[in-house]
Amino acid sequence: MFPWLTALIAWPLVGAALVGLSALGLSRTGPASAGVGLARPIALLFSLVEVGLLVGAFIAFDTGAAAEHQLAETYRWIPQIGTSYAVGVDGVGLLLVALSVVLVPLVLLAAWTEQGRDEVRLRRFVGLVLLLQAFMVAVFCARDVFLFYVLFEAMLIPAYFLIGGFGQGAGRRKAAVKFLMFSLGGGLIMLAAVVSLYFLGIAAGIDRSQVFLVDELAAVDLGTTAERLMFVGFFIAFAIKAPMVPVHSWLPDVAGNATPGTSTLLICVLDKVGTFGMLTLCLPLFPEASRWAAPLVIALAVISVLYGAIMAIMQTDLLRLVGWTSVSHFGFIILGIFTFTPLGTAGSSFMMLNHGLATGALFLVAGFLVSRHPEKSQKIADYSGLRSVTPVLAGTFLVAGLATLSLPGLATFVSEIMVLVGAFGGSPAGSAGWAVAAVPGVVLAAVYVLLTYQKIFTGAPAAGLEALPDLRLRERVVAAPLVVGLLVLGLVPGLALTYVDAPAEQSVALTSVDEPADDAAQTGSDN
Amino acid sequence: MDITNYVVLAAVLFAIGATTVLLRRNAIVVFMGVELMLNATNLAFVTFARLHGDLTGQVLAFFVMVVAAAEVVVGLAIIVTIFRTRRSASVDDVNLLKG
Amino acid sequence: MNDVIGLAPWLVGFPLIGAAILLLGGKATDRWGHWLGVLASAASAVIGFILMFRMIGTPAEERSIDHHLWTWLSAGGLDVDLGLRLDPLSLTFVMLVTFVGTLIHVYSVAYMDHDPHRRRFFGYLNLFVAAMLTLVLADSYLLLFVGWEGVGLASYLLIGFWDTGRPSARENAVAAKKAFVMNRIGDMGLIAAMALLFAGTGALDFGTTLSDDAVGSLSEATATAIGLCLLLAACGKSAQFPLQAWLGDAMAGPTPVSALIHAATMVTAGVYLMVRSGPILEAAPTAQLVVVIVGAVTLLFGAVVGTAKDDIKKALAASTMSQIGYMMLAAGLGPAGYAFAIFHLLTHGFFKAGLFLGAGSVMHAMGDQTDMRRFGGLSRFLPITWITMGLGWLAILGIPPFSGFWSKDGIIEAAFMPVEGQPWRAWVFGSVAVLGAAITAFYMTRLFFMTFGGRRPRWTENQHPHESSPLMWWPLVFLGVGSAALGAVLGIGGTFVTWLEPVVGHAEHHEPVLPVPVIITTTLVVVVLGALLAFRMYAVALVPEEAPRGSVLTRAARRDLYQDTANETLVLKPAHGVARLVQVGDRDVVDRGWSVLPQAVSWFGAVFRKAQSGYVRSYAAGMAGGVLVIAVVVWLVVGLGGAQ
Amino acid sequence: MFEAPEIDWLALAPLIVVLGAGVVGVLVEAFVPARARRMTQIVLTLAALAGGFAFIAVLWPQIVVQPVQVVGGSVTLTPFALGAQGIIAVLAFLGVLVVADRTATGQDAFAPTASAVPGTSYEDLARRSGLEQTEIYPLLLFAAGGMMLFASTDDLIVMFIALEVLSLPLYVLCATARRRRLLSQEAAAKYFLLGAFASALFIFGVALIYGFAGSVRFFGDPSRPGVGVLPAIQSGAAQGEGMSVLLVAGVLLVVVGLLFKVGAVPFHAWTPDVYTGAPTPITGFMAACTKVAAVAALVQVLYRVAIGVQTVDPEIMRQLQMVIVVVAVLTMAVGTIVGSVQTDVKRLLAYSSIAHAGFLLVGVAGFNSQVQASTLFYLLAYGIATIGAFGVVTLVRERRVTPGSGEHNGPVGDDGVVLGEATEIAQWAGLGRKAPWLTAAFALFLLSMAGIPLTAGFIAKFGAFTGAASGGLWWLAVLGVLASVVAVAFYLRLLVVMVFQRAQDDPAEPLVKLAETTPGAAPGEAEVSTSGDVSTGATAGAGATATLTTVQVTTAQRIEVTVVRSRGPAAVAIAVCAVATVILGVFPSPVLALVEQASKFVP
Repeated sequence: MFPWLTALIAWPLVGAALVGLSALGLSRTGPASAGVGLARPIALLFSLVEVGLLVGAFIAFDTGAAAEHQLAETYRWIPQIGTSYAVGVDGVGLLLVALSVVLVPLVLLAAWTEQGRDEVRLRRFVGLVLLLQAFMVAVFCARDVFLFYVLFEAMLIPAYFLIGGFGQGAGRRKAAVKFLMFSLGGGLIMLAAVVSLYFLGIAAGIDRSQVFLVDELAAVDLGTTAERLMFVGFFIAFAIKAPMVPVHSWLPDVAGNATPGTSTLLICVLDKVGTFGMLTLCLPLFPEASRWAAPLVIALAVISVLYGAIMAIMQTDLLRLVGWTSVSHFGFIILGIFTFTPLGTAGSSFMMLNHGLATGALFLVAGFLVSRHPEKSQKIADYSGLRSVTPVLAGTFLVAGLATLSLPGLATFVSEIMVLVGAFGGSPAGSAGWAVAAVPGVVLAAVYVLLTYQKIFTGAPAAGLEALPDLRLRERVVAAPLVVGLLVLGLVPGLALTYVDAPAEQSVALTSVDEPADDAAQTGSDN
Repeated sequence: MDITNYVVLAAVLFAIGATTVLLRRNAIVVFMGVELMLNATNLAFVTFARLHGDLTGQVLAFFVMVVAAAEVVVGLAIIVTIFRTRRSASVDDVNLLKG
Repeated sequence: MNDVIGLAPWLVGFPLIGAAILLLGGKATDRWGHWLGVLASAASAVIGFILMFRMIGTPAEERSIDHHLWTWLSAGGLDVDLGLRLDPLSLTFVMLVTFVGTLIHVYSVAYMDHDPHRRRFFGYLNLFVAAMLTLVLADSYLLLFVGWEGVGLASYLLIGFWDTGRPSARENAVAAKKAFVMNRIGDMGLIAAMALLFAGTGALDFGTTLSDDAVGSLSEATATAIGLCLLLAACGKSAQFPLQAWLGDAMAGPTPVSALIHAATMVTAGVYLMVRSGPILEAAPTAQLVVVIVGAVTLLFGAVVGTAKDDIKKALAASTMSQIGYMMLAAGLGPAGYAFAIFHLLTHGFFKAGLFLGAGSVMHAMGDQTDMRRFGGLSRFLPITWITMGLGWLAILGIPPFSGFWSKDGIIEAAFMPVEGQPWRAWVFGSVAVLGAAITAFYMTRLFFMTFGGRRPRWTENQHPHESSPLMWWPLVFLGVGSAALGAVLGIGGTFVTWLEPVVGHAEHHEPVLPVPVIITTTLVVVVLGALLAFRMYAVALVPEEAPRGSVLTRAARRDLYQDTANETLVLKPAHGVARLVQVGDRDVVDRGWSVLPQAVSWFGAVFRKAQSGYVRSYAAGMAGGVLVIAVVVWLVVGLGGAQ
Repeated sequence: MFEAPEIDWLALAPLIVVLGAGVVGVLVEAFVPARARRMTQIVLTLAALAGGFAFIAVLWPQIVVQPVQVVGGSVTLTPFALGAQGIIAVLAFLGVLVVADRTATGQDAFAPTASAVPGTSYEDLARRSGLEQTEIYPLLLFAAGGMMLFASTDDLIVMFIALEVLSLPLYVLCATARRRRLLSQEAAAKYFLLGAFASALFIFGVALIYGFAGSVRFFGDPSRPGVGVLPAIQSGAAQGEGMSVLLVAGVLLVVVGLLFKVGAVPFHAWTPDVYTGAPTPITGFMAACTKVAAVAALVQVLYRVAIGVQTVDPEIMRQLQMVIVVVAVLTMAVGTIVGSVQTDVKRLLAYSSIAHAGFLLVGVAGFNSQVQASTLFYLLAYGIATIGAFGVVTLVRERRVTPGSGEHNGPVGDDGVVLGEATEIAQWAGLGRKAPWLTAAFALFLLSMAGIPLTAGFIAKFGAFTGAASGGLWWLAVLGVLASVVAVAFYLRLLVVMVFQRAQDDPAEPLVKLAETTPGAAPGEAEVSTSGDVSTGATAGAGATATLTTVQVTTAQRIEVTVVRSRGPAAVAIAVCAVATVILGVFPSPVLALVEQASKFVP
């Protein structure tokens, strides 16, 4: 069988090597080397071929067994440490792989002119984007805890350079450092848990050379205390990534200072690793601990929902605002995961995809807007009345905004309602109450989206902005797939839900109290 | 005479040597303190050799002496170079590097 | 029926396609876009007629058809099909929406003639029609919610249609946002209701959730909770107390919008929701009571506000609110009220749309003036408008045989129906309904005579009022005829009530606490008294051009009984305070809290750095000290331990 | 009666080749003409290290199966020891490559005559006549040989000798910097004085152990059964309390001596000063290779002591472990926390080295043979990154430019005068623009040191934490994790400056530090020269810090930061280090397999 996943991982790496390494050879003062101007087309080509590979993977994937990890490949990698190169995706993983594959060409296209004519910057930028893509695809495929961890941390590096090196805000370096410190801080805490898993896995009798395989570890009962400690280790890392209140502080800074393209990749795809990790690592590996922690997690998730939305309303910087909305949305995703209902979990899985599309669209369109401002201002107050000046931009922004506020008919609505309705019937204590408490989030979402739209696009056009150009063809090409995707998935969510439903059922089954075991105990006592 | 006394003497000499290193400013004297520590060690070696009825300790003392001599060569060379540059042999003057 | 059921999706499809073409097509469609919009709406109307007539031809017990389109959402135990439910209730709405909608489309062609963005306007209108039809045709709460928010979106877009390029642009945009956000507050109710329903019945489609089994399985508390949540949703959408504040501001939109969305159709969606969810409400008497109370309060609220408004559209908006209060009241009365709620909804759709379009015609003639104190004596100049609005006026007053009489009287009678164990209800709500009718008569008469009557015009300079183009007055004529005749056609012999029976069930007939003729007579008397009073004040007496200061009540009513002030103080200010608190907390506690860590490291670094003094002797001392400390510790622990 | 001992010459071959080549190098100084001397020395040195490594490779299969004790244990070749030797040989080879590079400036990092007083005409003469100190190569060989021996002996007195053999050349090498001579000499003096002090502690510890056991070999001589430290402990000689104190105190002092070399707190104070003052290529060599030797020796001593003590009194064993743990924690804390406020690249790397000593000790504290082997991997990963990093530092230089002369537009080395290394972190701003490859390599080394996955450093750190955890020291692993967060922060700081900040002398944004700000001297030199004035008066003067005393910075001139081209060797070394860092990070399996074989301490 063709190794689709490995191909999906390796192909962008090839592209990154090709483009990125050539960028190192160029220095600004150096002579112009061959292939000037080709960096963007080549990268775009690579990312489009990657989309082709993705199609292949989708065809090879059996939706009938979406809960199983398919397209699997397992090779020994570092047997001394017990880690393998084990990849495989279930439906959720495949969708997230798809998200990372689909967004990259759009981001490349959106950033087409962003770096100006500086060939060095261009090559580095596209090289880093492709590198990040390879890591992101890989992390969603990883079926080995160690491999997952390695990728989890390694992808921070291209992300870090993308934030710090190419952002538009003055504070981008600080933001990059903040991002990396938060992420690494969480990651290293997770490392401690990974180390522990190594010993516990061996102690449980797993072959030492493959001790990190998720499938093996999931079958091990770690013991209550150890399991809880390790859950905490993993969860903190994921919560920082997700980002969840109160460890979200890095996100607004990043959103406000990175380029919109970077933010898109970072917040819409990379951060999904957090929730993806909760779903595919925390729950299967630490089911008991997940149940134990669920009430607190749910509470924090709902606080994130409201907190993020309120902060978004209070923002004066457009891109920061979009960042804050994500805090709110990630709250919903986590809420869905930790209320342990098939509906909520499936909704969360679906929402991971939708949030990527919707927030990605919002980031990119906001980026288009900012790029038009003579001073590249991100201050909402610097804009006004632009609907009459740039109607298409306004319309696209509004659609993206409506997707963000989960307007029914768009995919985001389906997932949000699934989460809320599912969470209401959640098994952890107080789920229903917290679910109800999260509902005002939808009102706050309407406020932050429409308030922003009102300030930027309505009223009299601001001085100096009366002649801004409307969306160009390239920019429309960027926005169109996202909008269409949101619409189609909103009307026919089944296209995606077939991939997430079975995994959701399965992960809920994992965390439900083991009834078969109880039965066995009873029959045992009867005997 | 109890053989322990030699050990104690060695320890005392060692301590004096160490104190010299800590308290004196002149680099040469500091270095002499180190030499004193080495010689205290020699005394200990010889004492223990006697105690164990084993010649190894006495041989070891020779090794230490040779090493001490080698240290003197290198050490004095460095100290003298510094003295020629700075016209001072005080270890407290040599503190450009800190922090 | 089955041979034409395949047309049903096109009810939504045509306007949706129309909207898509108009909104995505860009300037290329500017020239003919408005006609495309009309065509799309008309096509829907034609399909509506076909389905309607076929439905009439089918036996009563087969009049509820669920038309499955595709599996919409199937995950985690929730299966929702994307399907349409065709039954007398939904088809009634279809007819209202498509027929009135098409008339308004036609009207708008002329009304928006000078607007450079007419195409976009028609795009939004088509979008609205599609969304509204989705709302009423949905066979599940989830799909209903799609339409529910869809109409909200269309409403948002249309209220804020003039959100740039006018002095009032920003206010229009704010009004649009206000409408959407307040609707969203209501939507929370719908979301919560769905969560409760799913938890209680495991489904969201009408077929399952409203079945006797499902409703029977709900505890009364759950049913009450669901009912109240649905009521919250209905309050938001239908501008019922306490979520009524957006409707007046929504008049910022072009007048056809006010007619279609904020009078005839969208705002009545709450009533539809209540009637549709009848089985659940019936299982929750408390919720029903609250519905009635909300209806009654809004009824009076709107009526009182309507008496003081000088802006013709705002007066009509207040009237709408009040009339929907009637419907809501009826919807809370159980099967006895449902049919009349919908009946009134239908007749109201016609006469209020006619009134609004008439108002639009007046504004058109008066250069977009909306202040009635600047009108007067217009009957000569706008005869068609005058007559059609007059028909609407008589209809809303409930003068027999105009259509309002048939529906409103039914509601008033229903309000006087005794409720077991709660004898006070019939008297209280009956009286409120009658009182409301009197006030309605007063403010509608005031509106009518301030506009058309009066001994001298109070126009501003350079006004040359003229009748509008046929494109505008033909729809008025249609609506005027409807206002006059629809009630009688459907009301005599209970045709309409029978038609709806398959959906709302047959109502046990109770005798009202007063004999029916007494009720009718009383109502008519107070209506005539109210109208006469208004006639005396505004037709006979001179109307000042500047509003007199008025009584306390007048001033309060002018300011919508201080609804915005109340919202401001009770909700917005505290909310803003909380938001500020969160913001400051995030900056000064959370963010600063995290930045303490690196600062602490730096501080310790600076302190420890001093130890690296550059003095060899201090380094040596450090080493010696280290040795000593270790030695002492080891001696204390090991040495003493070893001595034992 | 005197029996000629049987000697396994093959087992000694690596040592003999390296040390023998050192002796030959001395002869080369005497007999080979000056012109050819440098080349001869370089070839000889590299060949010796390569040869030594070749012998190690040949020995490996045999030693893995059967460890060898040569001359009764004076050289004890366990797989662990041989592994350490191999790593030292490899790192020394790379280090020498950096040392040998004269760069595009045509000058190596060493003073023509280190003994000349800075600023004198004699020194100037030596510089003009193109004198070179080729003695550094034999010195490097002796140091490397000493390190190899240091790591592979069971005999404490041999260890002491090896300690001196490796240290004395380093003391001298530290003093030989071409520029910033005062700092170089100061570094040498401090290193020497403190090193001698530590040696004295070490040897006194040896004496005490000898007093306890009557032997200075742990396992003892196979020909004299029963004599040795371990036999002494086990045979119950430890019953008398006095004897026990001797053992404990002796081991303690020996360990302290080793910890000094490792650079562990509180015996670390020399590290930042010496690393900063020494010629940068030497710093790289010293930081990498000495650490390997010292840690390898420490691990073996501790492990052997543990074997003995554990059977007698596990409680003492636990105390010993606690000492290491406390030192490890302190070392990590000081290394990372103080490192985070440094402003000089070399000094920052020095504190990084301290921090890494801490992480190494975290692994060592696990006292588990399996995991000690992973310490070897750590040392390799750390050493590669360190040599590479210091190699990069040698190439980042200050250059004096006279505006208006049109010079500064030309390529490096043709005009403007290249001065010493630009080690202020702020000066590294914009390096990513000036030298992308070099910056990429340096970033890679930093990431490896920070322990970011897909670099060697991560696998290493994972091993260290696993080591601590396997010894039951979970909390130590967690502390290690916390420390690495802080460590990451300071590597990151450097990375930010290099990659993201715009250079101060970037033509696009001329934020030039003009010389007016510090009249008469360029910023890079100002601090040093004024300090020099304080201590030495007019004789030394501003020129004391550089050999280029004839070139004065006038007010119209300014200092730019430039990257000089390598003449090859350093570039090769950096490239090899970079590639190895990645390969060891992505495919560490083969090396880990070797390291696992090396998990054997008992002869």
